[in-house]
Amino acid sequence: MSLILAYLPHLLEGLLVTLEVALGSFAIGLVIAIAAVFGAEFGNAPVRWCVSTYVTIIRGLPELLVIFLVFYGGTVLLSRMFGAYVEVDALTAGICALSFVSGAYLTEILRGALHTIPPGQAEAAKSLGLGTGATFRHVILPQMFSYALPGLGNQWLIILKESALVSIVGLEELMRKGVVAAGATQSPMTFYLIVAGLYVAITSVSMAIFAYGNRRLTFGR
Amino acid sequence: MSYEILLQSIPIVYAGLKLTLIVTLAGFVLGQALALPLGLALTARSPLLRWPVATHTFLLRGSPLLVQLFILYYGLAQFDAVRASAIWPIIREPVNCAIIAIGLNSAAYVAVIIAGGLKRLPPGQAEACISLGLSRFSRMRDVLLPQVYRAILPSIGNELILVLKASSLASAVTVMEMSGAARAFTAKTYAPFEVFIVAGLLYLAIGFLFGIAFRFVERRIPGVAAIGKSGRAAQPRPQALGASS
Amino acid sequence: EPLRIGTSADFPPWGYTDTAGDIVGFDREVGDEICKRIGADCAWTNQSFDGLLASLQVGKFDLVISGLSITAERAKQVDFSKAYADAPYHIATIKGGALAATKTRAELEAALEGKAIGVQTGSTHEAVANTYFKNADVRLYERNEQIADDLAAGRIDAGLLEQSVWEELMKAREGKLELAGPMLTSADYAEFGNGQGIALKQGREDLKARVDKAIVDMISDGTIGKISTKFFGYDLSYKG
Amino acid sequence: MIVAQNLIKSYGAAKVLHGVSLTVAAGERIVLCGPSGSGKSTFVRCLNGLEERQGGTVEIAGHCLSADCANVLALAGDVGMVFQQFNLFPHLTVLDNLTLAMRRVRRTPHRAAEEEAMAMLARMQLTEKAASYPRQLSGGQQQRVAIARALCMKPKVMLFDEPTSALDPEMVKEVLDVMTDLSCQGLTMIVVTHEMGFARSVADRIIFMDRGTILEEADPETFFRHPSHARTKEFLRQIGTQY
Amino acid sequence: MIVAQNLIKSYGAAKVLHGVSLTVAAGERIVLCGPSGSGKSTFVRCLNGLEERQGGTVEIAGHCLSADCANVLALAGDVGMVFQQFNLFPHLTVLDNLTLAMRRVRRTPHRAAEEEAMAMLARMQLTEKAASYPRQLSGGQQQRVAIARALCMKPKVMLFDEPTSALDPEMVKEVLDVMTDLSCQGLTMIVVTHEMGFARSVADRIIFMDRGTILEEADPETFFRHPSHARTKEFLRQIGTQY
Ligand SMILES: Nc1ncnc2c1ncn2[C@@H]1O[C@H](COP(=O)(O)OP(=O)(O)OP(=O)(O)O)[C@@H](O)[C@H]1O
Ligand SMILES: Nc1ncnc2c1ncn2[C@@H]1O[C@H](COP(=O)(O)OP(=O)(O)OP(=O)(O)O)[C@@H](O)[C@H]1O
Ligand SMILES: [Mg+2]
Ligand SMILES: [Mg+2]
Repeated sequence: MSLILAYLPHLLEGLLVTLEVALGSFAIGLVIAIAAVFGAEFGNAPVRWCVSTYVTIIRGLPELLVIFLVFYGGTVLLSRMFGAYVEVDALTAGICALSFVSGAYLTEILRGALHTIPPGQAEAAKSLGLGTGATFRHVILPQMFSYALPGLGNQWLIILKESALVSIVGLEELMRKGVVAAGATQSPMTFYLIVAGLYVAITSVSMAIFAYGNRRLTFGR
Repeated sequence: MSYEILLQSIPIVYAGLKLTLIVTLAGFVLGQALALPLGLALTARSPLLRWPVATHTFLLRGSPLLVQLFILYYGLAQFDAVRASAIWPIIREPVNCAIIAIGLNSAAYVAVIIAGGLKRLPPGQAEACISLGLSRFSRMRDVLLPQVYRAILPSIGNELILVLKASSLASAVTVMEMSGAARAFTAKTYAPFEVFIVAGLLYLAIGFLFGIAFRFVERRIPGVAAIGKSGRAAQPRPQALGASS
Repeated sequence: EPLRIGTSADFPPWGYTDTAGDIVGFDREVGDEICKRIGADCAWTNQSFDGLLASLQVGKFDLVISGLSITAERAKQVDFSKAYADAPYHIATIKGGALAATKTRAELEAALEGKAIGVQTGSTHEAVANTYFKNADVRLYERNEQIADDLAAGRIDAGLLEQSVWEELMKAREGKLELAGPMLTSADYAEFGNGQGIALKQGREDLKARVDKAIVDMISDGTIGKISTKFFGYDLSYKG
Repeated sequence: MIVAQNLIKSYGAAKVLHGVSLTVAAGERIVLCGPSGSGKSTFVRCLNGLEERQGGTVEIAGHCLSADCANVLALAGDVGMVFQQFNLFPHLTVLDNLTLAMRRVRRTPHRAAEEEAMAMLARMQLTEKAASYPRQLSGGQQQRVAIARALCMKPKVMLFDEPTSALDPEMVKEVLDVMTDLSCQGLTMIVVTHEMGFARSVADRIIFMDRGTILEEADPETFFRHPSHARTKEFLRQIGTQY
Repeated sequence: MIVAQNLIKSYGAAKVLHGVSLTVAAGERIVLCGPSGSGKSTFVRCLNGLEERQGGTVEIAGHCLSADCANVLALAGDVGMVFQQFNLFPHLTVLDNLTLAMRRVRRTPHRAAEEEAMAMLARMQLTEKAASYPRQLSGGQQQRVAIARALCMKPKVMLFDEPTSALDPEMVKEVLDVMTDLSCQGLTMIVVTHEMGFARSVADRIIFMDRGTILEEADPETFFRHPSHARTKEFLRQIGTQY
């Protein structure tokens, strides 16, 4: 029992890493997604093709494979380009790989939200003389996020759980800490249950935050 | 990257294909079967029915599938009572555990989708049923559920792909499906890239076939364009933001 | 420029983490001693096994020390140092089971025919089990305690693991398991490989030469034997 | 045929019906009008058990409706309802929309139900739309199907809640024609509508509601010529003669 | 102020406008009517560059619109448009709805824009709704905000596409009142509407469209008394005098 308690601080460290990875890749994924949505809706044919290929392939592969190929494939490419091994620390690497994955899913969510905005909104903006940029920034984007919020909340929970996979690039996040502690103490079930409990705890907190955001973003509904 | 290893890894991955398909399809079917009653319970009026199911779906959606799989497979087996019970012959087999864990997890997700679909149906549909005197059962079976299923068909198609990807976790309980076979191959040969690329392509191909199958089904089902649209069909207009600027 | 070493520290007593979170174990002490002898600073990284070799190949690590068994097939992808350890293996089974009575290799092989045997992914045991135990249902586990648990639960009939690992596992399971047949080594089954070595990216001859020399020295002066006794209770330094 | 007494309905703190009473004889045709939010829909929905109420009694087509509407299914189609949004079943063809309740509630055999439904469609001049899906029809056609669907159950009372207000101006006429037709056949009807021309020519009685009470109740002649309340006059001015 | 010549518009194979020409002088008030699907909306949307066209020229408020509408932003609010569905920006308050384009397009300073907008709201009797979100307003109020939003840009021409048809009967009046008010101030207007009372009292000219062409064009007196086409007569009968 005391041995189990001794490993709890490690789990909490792992929890922090999990949060860092999940938050980081959610944020970067969102940036990728906004750019991709813009490309998919306003870009020329090659850009649209690139976006749709990116989304299709990433969404069709098990995440572990994607992270593996993105990170190690990416490192090989980078190393070839610079002629020497390019050191990427594990946290950056994990966040990059997972951003790339979550970017694909977020693109689809944002695109779906974009399409629920009635076309009349853009037409009204146009008839007032607003340009494409101003229309996107002031009319489309805020509404897109308000529509997308439930989807974004879901995706956040998914990324939270998927961050467990980045242990393959050398990050000691919650799941990996749990496995290591299970190995060291010979009591796997205890640790798996604690790990599950911790995930559920973050899930509950984030759901509450999203519900709050949802209430704030309703514009007088 | 070596072509020799690439060729070598094709039969390895292919050997896992059958297990991948079994786990995926069985898990999917189990998930769908359980999702309907769970989804109905989620929209039930009685809190006695609603709360336990809401908690169940919350826990299953809130923790990683891998942990759930471990708890089902290794956790339950630690209890003598479980090993003496009637379910032991079932969960004794790793494949069954993988299918059950994935099915339960998928059911939780789909149940929430079904409940959402039911809530998004225009209330007028249920009211029309009441005013025609249709029983609760007939209302669900003949009117509400067909519309919900038609509306969530794309989500169900999505779910099949998600289950396909989730099946890659089955190797954690010794079920050597494609990705497990790929990892074992890597461990044996220390050549990580080739076999993962082969596995990736196979996953893409299967997902692509599933996608085609679902779009085929979708086109075969008539009626409902989008939930909540009654009256005159909305006039299609060009893209949300015109390409003119 | 420190030497970067990767290991998967979830594998006592080869590598695990102590309550302070530091990587400890047999591999760690062997690796540290090598570093000292070749005059290098070492930076250790704990990473899941699935990513170790890819990391080595893309250049993230200079060395991987994680109880890796040396085989000809693997040597096509990475270079191995000279072996530093040669771990003995053992079959275990449920206490009082039919297998428990077997004494010799031949008896063991006959008894295992068609049985369900658990081995670890990433080990060489799969090849051994497939080659010598006819029609056996060989199942791959990621972790050794999972094999012990399934053995105790009755899902499998036998497990093949390192001798040292069994002792811990059997203690934790309160006498539900016992060892079967003789201790097995690479002398019994060549598929076990030629002991455990350190993996390097191919072509790093210079580093390999320095590491090799350190290993040979450490075996001959008994350092490895001493570390081994500390962690395993017996000497498993490579003598081949 | 309908006896509603002292209906009270509130949403949380907001009281929507303040004790509304109404008696309708068999064969009577009532038009209900009033400003938006005055509680017309709520009243009609209380009558056929779509809305629970906080007080009052409802007896309709021979059934006593409990306040929590638990026994609403006992009406079993005796009270037909036509909604503003049609509420056709979008996944069923027109014919299936009509036969579903006949088969499931009345237990009419499949064949007989279809024959009856086809007869009803013929009456509505929709024979060639039998195999179409609702969204393939114009709004006016959809509303006629909705009326047909309710009529197939041979209701004793028909309730209409603004059946034409979701329609294009040109389609309004085809639906009003059908309703006029029904009124000539002696069906008991309550119609919520702003179509004053229809009210004038069809209604036996016009009822004006405002803020959850019945303000005025009169035959069309009196109602349009000599409305007694100022609010009614104001309403008629805004509705009838906008310019 | 508006010169449209020989406008041709098709969606794929379906031709929607078959060469429509119209000239509108400054200050003229035009009412456009016709059956559903006759191309009224499409025509109006071609005029302010929301819809590309396949042929014909459009000159409006001093701008020549190219056929692919590439230069639509040059109109920069000179042509105001009021839509049937209001199309207010739901995430902005009423005040921000009004000031957004003033600030971004006209580059009016924040303060000045708000003052102007408040003056406009006062004119529309919406002062106390400045901080509300569109969803918190009634339909009639929303439409008045939409009109105010367009007027804030000081347009030379206002286009209205069925501005009252999504409204409840009683709210129609408040919007029609505002529009009548505007027409008295000499603004050039094209109004698509079925409100014949409004047309009669406000329009300088009434234009009747059917199947993508202008069928009839006359002053209100002539239009209502002596329509020349049978189709117009039929339309007037169905719209005006349903009972
Ligand atoms: N679900 C609800 N929750 C709260 N208030 C409601 C609800 N439904 C209706 N109301 C309120 O009850 C009042 C009466 O509504 P009702 O729909 O019966 O009016 P109505 O006379 O039918 O109006 P309309 O002509 O617009 O259809 C309104 O003030 C409305 O805001
Ligand atoms: N995006 C589109 N694609 C194809 N056809 C269209 C599209 N938009 C409109 N149409 C067709 O163009 C024709 C004219 O439509 P329009 O909306 O201009 O008619 P309208 O006179 O405004 O009718 P309403 O009174 O119903 O608004 C109709 O037949 C319509 O079906
Ligand atoms: Mg109503
Ligand atoms: Mg139109």
